[in-house]
Amino acid sequence: MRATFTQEQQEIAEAVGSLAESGKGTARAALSGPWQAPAGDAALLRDFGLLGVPEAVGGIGSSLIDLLVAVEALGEHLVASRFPAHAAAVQLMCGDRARSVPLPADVLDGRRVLTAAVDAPGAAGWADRVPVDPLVRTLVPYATQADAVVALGPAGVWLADPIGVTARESVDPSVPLSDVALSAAEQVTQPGAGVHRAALVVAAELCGVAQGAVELAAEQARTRRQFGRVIGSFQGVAFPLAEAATARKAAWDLTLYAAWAVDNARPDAEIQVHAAKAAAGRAAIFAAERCIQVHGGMGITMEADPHLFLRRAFVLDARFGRGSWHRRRVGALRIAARRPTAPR
Amino acid sequence: MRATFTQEQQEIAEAVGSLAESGKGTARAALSGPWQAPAGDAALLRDFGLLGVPEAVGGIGSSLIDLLVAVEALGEHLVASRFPAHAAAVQLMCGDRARSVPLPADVLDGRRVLTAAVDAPGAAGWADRVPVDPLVRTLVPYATQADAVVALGPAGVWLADPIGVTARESVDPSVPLSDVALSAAEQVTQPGAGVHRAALVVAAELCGVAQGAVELAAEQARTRRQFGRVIGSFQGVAFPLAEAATARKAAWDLTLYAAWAVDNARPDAEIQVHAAKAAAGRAAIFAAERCIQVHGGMGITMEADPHLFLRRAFVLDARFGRGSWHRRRVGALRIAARRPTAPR
Amino acid sequence: MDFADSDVDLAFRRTVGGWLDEALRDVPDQEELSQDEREHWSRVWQDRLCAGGWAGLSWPVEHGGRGLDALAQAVFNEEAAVRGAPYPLNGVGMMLAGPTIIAHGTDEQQARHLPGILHGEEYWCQGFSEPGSGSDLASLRTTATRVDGGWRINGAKIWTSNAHNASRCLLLARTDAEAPKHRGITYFLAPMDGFTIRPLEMINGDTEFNEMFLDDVFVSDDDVLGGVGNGWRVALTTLAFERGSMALNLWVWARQAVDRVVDLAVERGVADDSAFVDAVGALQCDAEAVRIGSMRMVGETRAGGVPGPETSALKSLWAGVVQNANRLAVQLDEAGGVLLDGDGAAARMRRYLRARAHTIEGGTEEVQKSILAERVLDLPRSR
Amino acid sequence: MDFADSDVDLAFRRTVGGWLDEALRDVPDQEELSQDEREHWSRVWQDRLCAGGWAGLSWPVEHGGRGLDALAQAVFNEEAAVRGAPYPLNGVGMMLAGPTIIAHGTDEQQARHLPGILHGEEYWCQGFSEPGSGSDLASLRTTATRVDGGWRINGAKIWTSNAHNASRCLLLARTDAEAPKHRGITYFLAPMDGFTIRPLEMINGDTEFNEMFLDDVFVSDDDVLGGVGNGWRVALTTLAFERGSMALNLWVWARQAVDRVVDLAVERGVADDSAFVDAVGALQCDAEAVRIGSMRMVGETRAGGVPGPETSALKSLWAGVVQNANRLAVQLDEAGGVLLDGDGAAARMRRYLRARAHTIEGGTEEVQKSILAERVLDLPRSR
Repeated sequence: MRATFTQEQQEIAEAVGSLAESGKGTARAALSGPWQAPAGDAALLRDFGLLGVPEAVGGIGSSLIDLLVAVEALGEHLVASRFPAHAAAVQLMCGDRARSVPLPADVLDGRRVLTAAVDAPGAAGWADRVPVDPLVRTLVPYATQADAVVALGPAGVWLADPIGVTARESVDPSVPLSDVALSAAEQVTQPGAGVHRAALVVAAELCGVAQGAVELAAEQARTRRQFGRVIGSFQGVAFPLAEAATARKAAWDLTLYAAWAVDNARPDAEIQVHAAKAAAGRAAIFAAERCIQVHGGMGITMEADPHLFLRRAFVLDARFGRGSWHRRRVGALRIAARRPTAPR
Repeated sequence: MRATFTQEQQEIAEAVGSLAESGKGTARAALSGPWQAPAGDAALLRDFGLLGVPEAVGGIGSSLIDLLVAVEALGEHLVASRFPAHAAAVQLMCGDRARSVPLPADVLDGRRVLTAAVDAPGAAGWADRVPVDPLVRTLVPYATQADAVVALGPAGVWLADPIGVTARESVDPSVPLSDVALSAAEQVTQPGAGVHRAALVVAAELCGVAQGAVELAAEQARTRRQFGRVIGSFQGVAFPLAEAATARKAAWDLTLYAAWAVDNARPDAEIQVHAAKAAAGRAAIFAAERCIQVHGGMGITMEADPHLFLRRAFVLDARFGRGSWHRRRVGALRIAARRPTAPR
Repeated sequence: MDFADSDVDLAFRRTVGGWLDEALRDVPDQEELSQDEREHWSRVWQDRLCAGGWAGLSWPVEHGGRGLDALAQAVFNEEAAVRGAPYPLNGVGMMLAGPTIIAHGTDEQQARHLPGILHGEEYWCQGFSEPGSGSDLASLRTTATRVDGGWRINGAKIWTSNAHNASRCLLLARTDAEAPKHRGITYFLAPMDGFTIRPLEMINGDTEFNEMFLDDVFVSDDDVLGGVGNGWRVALTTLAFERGSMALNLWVWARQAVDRVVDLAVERGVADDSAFVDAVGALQCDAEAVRIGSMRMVGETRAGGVPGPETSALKSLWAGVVQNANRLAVQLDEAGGVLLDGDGAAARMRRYLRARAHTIEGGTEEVQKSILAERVLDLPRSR
Repeated sequence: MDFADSDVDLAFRRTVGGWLDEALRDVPDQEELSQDEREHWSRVWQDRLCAGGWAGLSWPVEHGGRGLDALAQAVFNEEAAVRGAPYPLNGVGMMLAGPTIIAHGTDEQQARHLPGILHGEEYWCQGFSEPGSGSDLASLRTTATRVDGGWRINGAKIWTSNAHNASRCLLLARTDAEAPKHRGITYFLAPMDGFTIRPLEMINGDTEFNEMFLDDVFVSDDDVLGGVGNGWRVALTTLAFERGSMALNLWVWARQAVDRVVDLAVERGVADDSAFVDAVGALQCDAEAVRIGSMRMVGETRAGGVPGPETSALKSLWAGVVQNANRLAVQLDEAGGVLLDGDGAAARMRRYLRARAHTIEGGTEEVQKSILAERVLDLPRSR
């Protein structure tokens, strides 16, 4: 078992972390103006586009975990880059193991920016849940800032130019969300594990958000004084943060394992993906709520940063099927697996 | 609004508290031998039998809250008296507002000891849930130590001599439980609010158990030292106990109010009874679990007392419909009340 | 123990209810309004209260009040909350400043301020909290330095509702830096000329609170309330009036939060999901516990007692119900609650975000648990 | 990052699995047995391990072991747990005493004890905890006083598994009352003659632990391990071996707890209730997180690291899963779990009650959270 990050993965985390530092602050800027590309946006799209892309579709043997490590670092700093949305869209196209045509070069090198259109109004986004009609997708991030969308329908995945884009009001303005209307696909490819791969990109960003919220809360707990003591020395403050850190670690471990399971076509890949998405959403929302609490009165003001984590957590939890839906799916799959009629 | 205990109620609590002190220890004794009547058993049955009995059925105008105050004090000290079971059985017979025949004198003065047979195997005990056949009731406390049972069936309530009593193994040996087989009732009276009244007797005992567990835990937290400090000065220990105290207060308030609502035939009486039973069971189990935790290693031994509270909590939570069933009923009734078709 | 209103109480409730129903006839549902609109209705509502003679409900008759007991204000507020009435724009004046000045003020101070409050001409705000003080209110650092005929005040205040509408401030400042922290505080009835006011935007976009900066603000000796160095004791009076007037509001807000999520689920057709039913059951239990606990608290107060530490349990239960119900409502939303232009979605998200403050304002959740631990469970101090 | 076994690991797992399948063929499901029966099978199992040459799995070859790395024992224990194997009666000897003596013992001590452990002739127990010490292990008060040729020991120990089967005890005692509490401790390989042993009945009726009373027990100088006053450091080695050997067991127990409640619900026909499905979803997530976290911990260890404070997160998650799954199982029972003569009800209640200890033993829940707060979040010490 070599269940440790590779040297390369550590370098990715570091490199993206540096880019993320420079792109920090874009989540706040979007509260008072239109979305603007953060400093690292172009570099991310250009230089990291091959992460997680299987060789069969034009990649260079990078594992899905490589990509998630990069996305997690972006989430931690709330970078409002199009890269995670683009990467999710690319992953959505990567799922068909039978596919042997490489993805377009301009997609892989980030000249053509994609976004994923998966969630249908009223239904969590998942192939077996998307209704045939109407061809409308919701919660599509950066739709007006992307060149095309990768859509998921019951019959498969296709690259599309939307026939209509309706900007919606996102609780996190740094992730502009739209409804997009699509024309019927002329040709689709099998989704295969694409939706699994893409959902894990969202889960990884949630894990980053959870991590960033825990770190910000811990920093506040280490410095803020009340009743003559640093508040982090009160177990009433410290223990809930320990719980948040535990939930975040659980979610990240589940996400990494699910990515490995999907990459290696393990039989438990499906339930692991649901578990990762469920756990990551819960961890991020819980950590952000605790982060607000630790900040006391300032935590409920726009001026402090905790609410930025909460906004991002809600948006990501809602995408690619809500966390609560994924959790129930985990339960249902586990129960089905234990039924006497099912093969164990 | 005079939402305070009357002088009389305070005196009842005090008097029963004294009797309870003398009957303390019977819960432990039953772990190693057969159930034996605690010191105050006979006095309770003899002197407190009119509490909560409406005038129409032979009472003297005592409110249901009077009775619950007495039962709560017994629960707090885990007194293994037949009184609460007898009182619940009496209350089961008191529910029919049309009833004008007084209860038998030997029942009211405690010479004839009753117990309630309500829960049917596989179904929470409630009139609309009890199947018509078979005539078997389970979770009947003190069945072999009582003179007769008061049974609840879909058609009503009746006083019965069981045709068969099968002793079961109770997790709390100080509350011996039996299955009883009944012959079909020749004559039943309307249950009316009887099952509500009786369920509240169980809820009140649960509130007492919660209170006793919280007190024992607090005592331990005040005296046990670790890392050079009394452990109650750690918020990690103190805060969960504050939560237990809060849950217990909520349950007791709900129980008192439900009793008032039933006594006064308020329209919300039904949902209040369900809320009280649900909250009381949850509070007692939670408090007992926390009591174990605060006691550390000793808490998981038979020698220490916390597990006695946990055992009693489980038995009482299971009787007259499990807490989880009552909670769901609360939710269902509230939702039904808000449906547009229902009168609000 | 009797939870029924007495005949007198019932008559009062009927009078209040009748007036409210009439006075609220043209007032829209506040939950659907923008903050500006809500502020407009708060001002209208304040004027109607004054005109209707409800401003000094629990003030003695000799001060122009109705001479009812302290509970009357709580009942009035309860009946108003049940009907979704606006929050009166001079609540601080009517329910905090007036009663505190009656309790601790000189004849001259009473004559100077009470009529203006009764007639809706003098609006007040409360300057207790400071940016650094947090849960430890008495650690305040605003200073008042003796000058000729009065005091020169420097410092900053925060969480001030309605500062921009008020002309007077219930102000705590430290007049003796050497004294123990509870002893060196003085309570001022400060005119607000010279206060710099900055609205504080909350995470839900509302600006119900302000920051106030005081640079060499002069307050005259006439505006010291209750004596120099006696401010902490006077402040406790104000806080007790604050708790008292809201005593019967918490349960109303809890019930409304539960009802709203139930209504949404019914509308969405998801109310039969057993996990949802369970959740509603738990919320309903706690919401009712807040209502009943509040009635018991009021009962104790009327019987001559003082509200005990159990009120911390009610605060804690209330915050939990409202936070959990509002989170559940957001997550019932079709798009996970994140598309604010959806039907009612913005209001749900606004309520969810606003509720995060409930475990912070009015004594944090941690402070409530500490109070329960120390005063109900007799555990040693942990802070 | 790769979660797959290497070929070598896979081969080892297959070897272990093959042997276990064979050796367990006649061993009944331990969950269904009485404590006496379980102890019987623990003894049988110990003998089979010794006979099969598995006793010194991770011991160096020169000490009669198989010379595999520390992880091998964890993998063996994992494979055994998956199959529900009995707990070996001399686990303390094989997995704690042996490795600690190899790490810190003299040649003479190694020669004296290791063969007996390998051959299943010398059973050990662990005398670290004391009635008063609780979470603060180093506060132990058992004293060892210098006497001619050795030490006279007085005190009491608690939570000792298998004391009644053991002849030797890994014993910590205070040899210097003046030194700082971590410095004055010495580690003894104590013969158990003169120990008074009293079984401690747990709330589930089992007596897996004992109290031990030591009145003037003599231990010779030859039985000091690692030097006088060096006991705390040696004890940390033992505790590390203990954690290491169980590193891959927690997830197995978590999964088994979840599977059992699912199976019960399926059998009862209540597995489709959506509230139950939600609960299983949450349990399954946490149970898998324990499994994956354990693999990552083992990976780090193999890569030359030491298990970090994150192991406290795994312990905490594990305890939560097992406690919640077992409570859920009891409450799924027809009669609320309280009628122990019902089908399987006694075993469910026994497991639920046993699980209450999981947030206490092996470092309380409060200690785990403190470790996470201090060492992962870098918060100041709170105890």
